[in-house]
Amino acid sequence: MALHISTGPHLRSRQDTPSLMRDVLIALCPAVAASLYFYGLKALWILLVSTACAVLSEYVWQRLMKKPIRLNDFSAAVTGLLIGLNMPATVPVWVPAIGSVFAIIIVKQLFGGIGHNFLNPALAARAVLLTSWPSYMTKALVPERTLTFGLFESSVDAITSATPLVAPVADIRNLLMGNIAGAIGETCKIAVLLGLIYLLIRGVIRWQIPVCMLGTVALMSWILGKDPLTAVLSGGVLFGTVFMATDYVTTPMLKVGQAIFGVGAGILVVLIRNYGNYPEGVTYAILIMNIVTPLLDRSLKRKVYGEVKQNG
Amino acid sequence: MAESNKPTMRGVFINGVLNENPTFRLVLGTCPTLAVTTSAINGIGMGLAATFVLVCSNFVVSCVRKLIPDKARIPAFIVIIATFVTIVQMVMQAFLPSLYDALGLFIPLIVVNCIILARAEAFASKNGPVISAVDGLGMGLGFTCSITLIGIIRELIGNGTVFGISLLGASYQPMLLFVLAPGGFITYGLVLGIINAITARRQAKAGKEE
Amino acid sequence: MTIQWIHVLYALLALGGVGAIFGLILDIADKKFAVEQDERVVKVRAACAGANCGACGYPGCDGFAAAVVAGTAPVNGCTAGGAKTANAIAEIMGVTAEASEPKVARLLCQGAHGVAKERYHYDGYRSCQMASQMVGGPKMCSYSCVGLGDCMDVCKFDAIKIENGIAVFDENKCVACGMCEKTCPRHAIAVVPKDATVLVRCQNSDTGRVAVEACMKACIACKRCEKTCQYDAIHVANGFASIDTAKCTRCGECAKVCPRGCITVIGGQAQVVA
Amino acid sequence: MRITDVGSFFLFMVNCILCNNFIFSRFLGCCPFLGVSSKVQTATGMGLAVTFVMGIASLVTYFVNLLLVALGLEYLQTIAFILVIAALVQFVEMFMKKSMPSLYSALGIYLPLITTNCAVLAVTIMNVENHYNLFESVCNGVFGALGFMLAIVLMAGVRERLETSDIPKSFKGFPSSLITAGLMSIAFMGFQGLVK
Amino acid sequence: MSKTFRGGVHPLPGLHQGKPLTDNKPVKPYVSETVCIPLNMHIAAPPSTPVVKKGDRVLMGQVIAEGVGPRGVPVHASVSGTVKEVGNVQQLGARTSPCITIENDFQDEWVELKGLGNVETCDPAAILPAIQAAGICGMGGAGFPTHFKLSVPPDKKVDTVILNGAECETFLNADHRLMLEYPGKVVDGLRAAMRAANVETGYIAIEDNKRDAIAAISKAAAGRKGVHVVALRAKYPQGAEKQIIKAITGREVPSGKLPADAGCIVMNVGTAAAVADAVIDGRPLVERITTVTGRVREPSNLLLRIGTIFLDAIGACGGYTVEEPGKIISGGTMTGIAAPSETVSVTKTTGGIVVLSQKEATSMEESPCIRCSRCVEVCPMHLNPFKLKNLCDMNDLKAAQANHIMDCILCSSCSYICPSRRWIMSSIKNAREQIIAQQKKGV
Repeated sequence: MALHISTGPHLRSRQDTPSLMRDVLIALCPAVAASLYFYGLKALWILLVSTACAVLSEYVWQRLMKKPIRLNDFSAAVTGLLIGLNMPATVPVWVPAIGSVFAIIIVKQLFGGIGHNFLNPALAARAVLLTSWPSYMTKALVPERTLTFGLFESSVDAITSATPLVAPVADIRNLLMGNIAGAIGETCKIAVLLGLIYLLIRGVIRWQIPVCMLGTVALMSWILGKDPLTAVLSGGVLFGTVFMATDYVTTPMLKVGQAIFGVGAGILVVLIRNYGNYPEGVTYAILIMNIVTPLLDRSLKRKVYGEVKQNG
Repeated sequence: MAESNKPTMRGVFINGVLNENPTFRLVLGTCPTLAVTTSAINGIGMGLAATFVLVCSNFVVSCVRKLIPDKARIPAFIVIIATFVTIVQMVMQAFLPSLYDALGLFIPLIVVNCIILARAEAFASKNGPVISAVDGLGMGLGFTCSITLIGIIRELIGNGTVFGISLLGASYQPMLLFVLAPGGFITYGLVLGIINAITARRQAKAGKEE
Repeated sequence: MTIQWIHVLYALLALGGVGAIFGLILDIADKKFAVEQDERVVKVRAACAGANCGACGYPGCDGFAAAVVAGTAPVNGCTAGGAKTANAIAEIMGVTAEASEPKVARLLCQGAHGVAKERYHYDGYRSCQMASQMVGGPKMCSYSCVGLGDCMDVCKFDAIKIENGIAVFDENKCVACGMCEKTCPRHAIAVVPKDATVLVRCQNSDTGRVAVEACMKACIACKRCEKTCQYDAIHVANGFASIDTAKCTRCGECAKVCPRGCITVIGGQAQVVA
Repeated sequence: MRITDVGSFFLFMVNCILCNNFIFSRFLGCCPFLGVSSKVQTATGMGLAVTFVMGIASLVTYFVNLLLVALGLEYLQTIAFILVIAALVQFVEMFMKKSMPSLYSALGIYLPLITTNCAVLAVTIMNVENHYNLFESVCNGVFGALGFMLAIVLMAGVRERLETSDIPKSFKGFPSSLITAGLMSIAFMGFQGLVK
Repeated sequence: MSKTFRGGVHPLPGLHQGKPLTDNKPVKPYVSETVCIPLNMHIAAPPSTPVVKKGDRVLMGQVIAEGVGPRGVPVHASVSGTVKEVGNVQQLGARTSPCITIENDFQDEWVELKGLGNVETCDPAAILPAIQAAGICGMGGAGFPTHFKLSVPPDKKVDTVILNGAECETFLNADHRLMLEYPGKVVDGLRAAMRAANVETGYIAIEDNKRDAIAAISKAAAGRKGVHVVALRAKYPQGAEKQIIKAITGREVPSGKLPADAGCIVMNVGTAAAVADAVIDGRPLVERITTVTGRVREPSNLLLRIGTIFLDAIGACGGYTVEEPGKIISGGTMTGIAAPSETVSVTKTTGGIVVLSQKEATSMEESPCIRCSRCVEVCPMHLNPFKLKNLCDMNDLKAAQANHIMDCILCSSCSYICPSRRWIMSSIKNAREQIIAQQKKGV
């Protein structure tokens, strides 16, 4: 009989990387469901292709590089699904496919795979697609169907094509329900909020980044004379905040750093939205804060228990 | 190293193009490599301009190498290089105005291209004029080939064309990113990485055969 | 087109002026701040193997180069580079290298899986250092190779692999830098002359009874080798035999008589059956 | 773009530092950007040294250019500027060593690298091409250099973090740095259009 | 309002319901046929030297090994019987330990004992020698000689004694049951310690998930001078010395210093009970309460003689419920030491024996760090465990020291919480051992 020996801890917490990623996938389910409801087969096709491409490129790379195959941590699937959900419904499927491959190979695996990428792969891919094929990426489609519950009255007019923010949708109810034009996954705010609540309850993410970021966006918009609630609910702010800005790998380790990250991203979102070339600033705001993250991690220090001031 | 043994013309030339390729091996002159490679033609233009300066400056530096005092070496080299750069600038402006406009600021910046000063320092100031010129030619052509390669890749992906000729058909949707700034960095990085991988594999094979 | 000579004159004057100012500044700078840069440091640095392996004991090749020029490091200190580098550095420094015989690292243990008995199944952080500190180590013999690859991790030359629970060395890749020797928590690795082909591959100090129980190829200090050796080259001390390479003639007789198969002959001059 | 009042000064600054970043959108100064960006500390030193030199170079070349124009010798621009910059760097190094030894030990060691930093020559030529006045020239130099510093420090932060990463062997070093820079410049594209 | 510190994990409810297995099981005594008593159960002093030889008949409580030096503590026979063997046995240390094996004659014949009587009235100067003579060392796990802990150097000002009844480790209930069943002894022990160290304030700190123990101790402590009972939040590592001091007094032990530098002495409740026995009756430490739990048929809290073989203790609990045990841990699952075989002994510091199945015992492979920052959140010392782990893996010991690696208390919270299953604590421990070795070499 050979007993096992190791140092402590002999039993570990139940949360492991695959379970965390699985939770993110579960949190994305409402958004996926909403996208399927609004855009039907088109959305299904986009999501399938983007996820499959991401998983496949991860597998092929790890095979070629003779690295351990880590598909079972679901991280590639999360990236792929996020890319898909960030596409407008009109996009040809090869666009998310290229995005997925770029995200996995260039943004993630070239830097050593999971945990080593310094940019959020899904966002970097979105930015690449946005610069490469702007016409496809900004042509948003109003949902085929509208979502109304008894107490909400739909008042949506058919808008053929518009960028998410330019669209004259002001109605908060329609913003919440997703009866507006935009990327397939990010329009239905209720679905995204459900995901946020799930992630917070499961302890997958901490509140610092979402709260700071949304708060800053609201505050900054208010200062600039815009309606804060509309600012938060329109475009991809909510989706980006919940699923991209909370990515562990590319955000600061300390809670203070996370708060700074949130505030910084919030400011950038509003600046880019209102002054920049792009109608939506979430992608770039988070990417820029991703770049600042290493410096934040480096410069922020906690007081260590019992730390003694060195004299001389 | 070439300069420790007696250098041969052929050896020096090959050395510049392949073994010590300035772009892919020494990773010198990155700025023009990144900036002007949005199209293949720009790459060639830049490369040839640099080659011209390299050959001439190497030749002249080698000729006057015994006249220049050690302390004034580098400033003297810079003056020589800058002179030829100005000549190139003027010639281009006169005969190839469109290319001149495309390359813009980067023509005068050939002066501070590390390759040229490095070759003047490392080779021309220690060798005869003819072989120095050959070294300049090798290095310059190595540089030209490399940046043309990067130019071809970026132009093909980012615009669907090579030397302005459409290759991928009208239905190709060009990936704009590659002709923009990020594309330059990424293409250069990828090509460099792939070349490293190929060289490593070759060396491993050669090692096994030994 | 006529040449406007006045412009040429201006050009000459301007360039000459700038050149003059420049030369003046340089001259002052040179006189006031003579930069003491020893070119030899650069040259020595270029001659090193360049792996930054730290085997020389200095912080990287730069540190070594500086130390060589300062005279605190020997010219043949770059073990990774071998004789070629030593000669090159010696040439720069103007001294001839002391000849160093080619060496290689060898594992003085044969306790692979199935040979050495397992004490427990180690399941934790992959580190020999750690495992060897934990209740006597994963193998019954507390002198054996732990087999978790600390040596493999420090080897800059990719010369060590862990196979079947013990370290296996690639003689061709090994440059005898000795990092593995320093790292091994069990001191089971030795850097020995390449031609020392007859080796006692066990260093256990346990009593014969304990050793036999722990490992099939453990030295039990029976002294048969000592009695067989005609050259007085092998002796038993601290519970195991060791060979004096200076006296050893590599005849392999000791390996033939060893009842435990713990003396090996590299190159197979005398085939040893375990 | 010109500086006419405080507002335009601010926009000018944002434009130089973020929108038209020397590294990420103009590819100027890439050699030191790739070479001296492995540690945040050295990157900061390099950035400060470049800022210093670029500010002074903009100032001095403005007057040199006036002289050249007066003499009708615009074609000597490149030669004259590079000589001035080289002399300036030498002089600054010398001056710093003598009068500010502590600053020298922090920044001085980077000075020799700056002569071949094409950003310095480029900024002086840009000043002339854009017909900047003295104040604009100096601002262009200083803010452009601050943009360079921002880029190199951010890059160094990322590279320090990547030090422990399991990057494929053939991509270690320059290739991964270049791709890092590429990804960073993607993010910096977000700043485009902030100043119109 | 329960007091606590910043950081820490909550492995208590999540971890396979470890505590409920035994928290309501009364302590039952068990005596085995042979005991194998290691002579190095304490730290900070060399192993005690045997004073008996093979074949000797020893009485219960008789000194069988004398302590070495001023910190040394003696070892007593925990059964009466015949000495079978004096020699080295592989226990939980890196090397074999000197041990004395005694065959029990089940007479439980005690040597003559002489106590000091009442803890409140006895001569305070006599308390420390009595504690030393009883062979008491910290029973919480470290095994630091108690008499030495209580002898405060004159240059340090100690004003508080804290009895640690937090028992934050998983699975273990030994201290919990002790406080429930022998609250008087615990309070007496605290008073004895306070008087010995000349301290006015004493706390008994208990986690708020042991309400019954808090009630029992509060009742026993009522009317005793300077004794306070404090409820602490149930959280790991609430029972770590530095964290308990921070939670109760708000003070921090300066880096690299001892609790005494923060004016505190921290003692385990089990130690206090042993102190009470030693002072009142002069009874040496020969038995302790140990929780035997996990994959055993009847998880129980046993009163075991020091030196009981694990196998016997597990047998007393009806044996394994699994065909082959995967891991046998001396202590809880956070910081306990895995035993190489079933034949190691219960020592003065063994608070529990936890048996894990093969499946539970097999560790998952390390996967890359995803920078989830959980380790940073939970670190009770407010370190950057992920960074330390990176530095240790790169073998950059200097940088690790600059990042306070020496302040780590090796509580394993980081490794426990790590979703990538990285061996954070292990690599930190490993690097620290190398640093200590280097420092020794340097000196």
